[in-house]
Amino acid sequence: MIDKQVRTVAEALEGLQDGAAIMISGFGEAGVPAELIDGVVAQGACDLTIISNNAGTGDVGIAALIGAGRVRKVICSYPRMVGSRHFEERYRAGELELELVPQGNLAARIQAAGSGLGAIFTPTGYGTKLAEGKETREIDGRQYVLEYPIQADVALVKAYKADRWGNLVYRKAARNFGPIMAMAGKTTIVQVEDIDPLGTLDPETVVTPGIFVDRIVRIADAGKAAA
Amino acid sequence: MIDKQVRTVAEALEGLQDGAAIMISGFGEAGVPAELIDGVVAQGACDLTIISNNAGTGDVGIAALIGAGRVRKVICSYPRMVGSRHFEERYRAGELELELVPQGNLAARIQAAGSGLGAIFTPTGYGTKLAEGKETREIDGRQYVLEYPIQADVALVKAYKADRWGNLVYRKAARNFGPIMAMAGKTTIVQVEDIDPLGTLDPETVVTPGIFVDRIVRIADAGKAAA
Amino acid sequence: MSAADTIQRLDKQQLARRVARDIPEGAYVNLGIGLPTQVANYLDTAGDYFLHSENGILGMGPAPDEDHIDWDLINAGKQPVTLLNGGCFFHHGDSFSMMRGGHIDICVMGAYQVSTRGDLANWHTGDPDAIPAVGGAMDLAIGAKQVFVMMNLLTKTGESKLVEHCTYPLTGLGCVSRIYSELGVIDLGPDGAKVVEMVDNLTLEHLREMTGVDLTMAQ
Amino acid sequence: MSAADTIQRLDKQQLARRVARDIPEGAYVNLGIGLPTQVANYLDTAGDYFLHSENGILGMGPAPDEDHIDWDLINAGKQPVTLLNGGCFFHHGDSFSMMRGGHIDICVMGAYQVSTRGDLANWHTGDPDAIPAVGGAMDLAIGAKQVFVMMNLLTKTGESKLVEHCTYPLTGLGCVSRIYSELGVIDLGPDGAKVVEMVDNLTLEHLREMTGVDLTMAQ
Repeated sequence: MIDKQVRTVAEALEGLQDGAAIMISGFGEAGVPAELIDGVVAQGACDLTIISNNAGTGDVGIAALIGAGRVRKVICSYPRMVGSRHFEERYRAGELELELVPQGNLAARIQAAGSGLGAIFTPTGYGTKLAEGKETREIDGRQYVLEYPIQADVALVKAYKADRWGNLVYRKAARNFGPIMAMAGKTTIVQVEDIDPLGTLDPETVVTPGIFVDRIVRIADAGKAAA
Repeated sequence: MIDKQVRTVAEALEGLQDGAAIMISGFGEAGVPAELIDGVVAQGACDLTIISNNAGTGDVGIAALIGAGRVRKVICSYPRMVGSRHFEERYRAGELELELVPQGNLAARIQAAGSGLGAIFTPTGYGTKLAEGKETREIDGRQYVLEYPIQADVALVKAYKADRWGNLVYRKAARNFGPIMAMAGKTTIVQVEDIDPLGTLDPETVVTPGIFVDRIVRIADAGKAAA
Repeated sequence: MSAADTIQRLDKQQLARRVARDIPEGAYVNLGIGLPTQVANYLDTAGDYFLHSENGILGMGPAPDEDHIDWDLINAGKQPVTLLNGGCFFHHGDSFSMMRGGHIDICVMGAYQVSTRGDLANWHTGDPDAIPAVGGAMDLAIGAKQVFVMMNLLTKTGESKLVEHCTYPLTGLGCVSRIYSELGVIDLGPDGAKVVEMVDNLTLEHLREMTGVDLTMAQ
Repeated sequence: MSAADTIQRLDKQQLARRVARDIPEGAYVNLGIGLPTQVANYLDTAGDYFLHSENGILGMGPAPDEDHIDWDLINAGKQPVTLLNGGCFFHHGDSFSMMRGGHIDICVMGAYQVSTRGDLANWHTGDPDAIPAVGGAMDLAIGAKQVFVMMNLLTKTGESKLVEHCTYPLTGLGCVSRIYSELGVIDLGPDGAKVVEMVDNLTLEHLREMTGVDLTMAQ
């Protein structure tokens, strides 16, 4: 019997190594796998590359990882936010590399990784600083920039419900980067609010098929997983 | 009030022109918009390019269009099937151009069109006859072929249910090419079994958002639309 | 009293109302963060409008009352919103495919500068000390069928934000089709800037003078 | 009685059973049209196996009885199938992303020819009169983590389908990791063909002779 559920966040993160590239879902607070990120903070891996839309705020989550000097590079579209103090300090100190990617190119590059494409010609960013030094090409009268896939060793995703095969459904706009990051992680680790019996998720409405999911940990709505 | 429903197949196909590129969903019998294709047969447009997984069998649907000499070119992955007599005759007579595309590249090129990419590097087909003359590139130690988007003037799609805004859900493996073709058609025309009141399709489970759909026609399960 | 004193500049709410007037029923629209979001308040609620939010929502409704805030249902500005009947959710890949693929009819954005040919600068002031952040600006700029910029033509110190060539870092090339401003509506394109309408008591000559760019009246 | 007479060739069902033995529980597997489909009959039903069908199904179950045929629920060979509890549906784009993106563990296919380095020819006989048709063969060949070819090593007229260089049009380069045949199991790769196991009463020398290719025993 295949059961992708693990009992604890620590178990879910087993094998996470120094130097890993980690994708983290979420937009605003919606869809952020907060407990999994806390788990990374506790786990200790350093020299990390973080791929996420933002670079964290306050003293928690991605910001805590950055503040602790555990992050070497951030690939994101919008690092500058109210409260992104830790990012700003490390970035200004030259201790943190930033690859700034337009949000749609970030999504498309993550999708390219998940779907095995070698590169894509995207129109976004053409003629701007963010395309400087990149290969460009006119195709059918329009200008495009060549962009490469963004892969991750580990994708951390928050979903709403799962079953033991790893099928996932999401909740409202908390879906955001979850489904595409789940496809791009070599190991995809998902925190969910509930794990339902196999066969109770409607097969028509599964958003992420279990094939993209390696481990699931249940984090009850308000609480934390067993330590 | 926006209501994308039209009453008849003829109305749904209004404006279809000679020389049009038409995408047609379906794999096997599942998800084939049979009544819409019948409508194209009746409508009379010729010099068509048909983009579909197959090239029709028997004397109906795509095969009927081909048999009537209305098709100039077929872009598909698998034209040779039991009963694909019309395709074979026209093809052997040199009256029909065939662009044979591996099924996954067909899907990816349709997706590229729908999502505004200029071209993609795909590994499928590298080193084979189907990549002859095409640009190739080694990326990160793997060989890729450059493939271009496949756009359509009109996408004909079969879905299960819609609402008046064009949101769609599908049924089982009849989903196949529907959602990606809906995104790639300049005009996307959908036949459905039912049109439900706005707000009754679960917003979490809509597969094709209405933005990709222009016209909907209801074809009752066993019957035909009003002529 | 100088001519300038009598110019009937639009305030922000009047500007939002003016933009809303040009959004036809049935349009798929992305309203940028900040002032453009206000346009939603002036869309005719008797009609169907389709508001897109790049974080995966189509059919966004107004802000909820306090008792119905759901932090899983936020717009791109991270404010709580609601979903209309007929709205739906999708992932970031599909959401940006909608944009990049040309499925969004109108995008309304703010700007630091816009050139007469429609080049847009709205993501970076060029300050070398600034932390760069782009979000979805570049994707929105080049994806929508029409990009409307909503901004004051003149800064508080009187400098024109409509320019011959942008000096701020670009967001996209030749992507803005129209500016809605406190002083009027201006179409942009390969042939330069054409004034579609001006507020009361403003002359083309005066507008040219204030902006310092070559302006003609649209036919 | 010659040695050849005593060779215990596997028949099709034995071959399907042999392939099934090498598919571990939990594997995501695509079984090609035709003989490979039979492998499903020999998977241990006490375990969880994930059968993928490129037309948008994961978690395919066995054929339905006649009363439960649903023509919206067919496999890539267009035969009616069922869906297991925990199975799901998705569109063709996602389905081929699963393959191309390396998410499928094992793909089992037939072949016209396979080279000792793992080149595959299984979509076209090379007959210039044939109507070409490729379907998903090229995508399956290069996408799965492991590609198993299931075929008789020898044609009815005794020609080897394992060759130094394919003469039929290629489906993919260096993509086949292993052949399961009536005569044994052979690993392929950059170092050539290595025999993993042979049926009873077959010798390496005899197998070399029959295939005409350089074969060594796997370590």
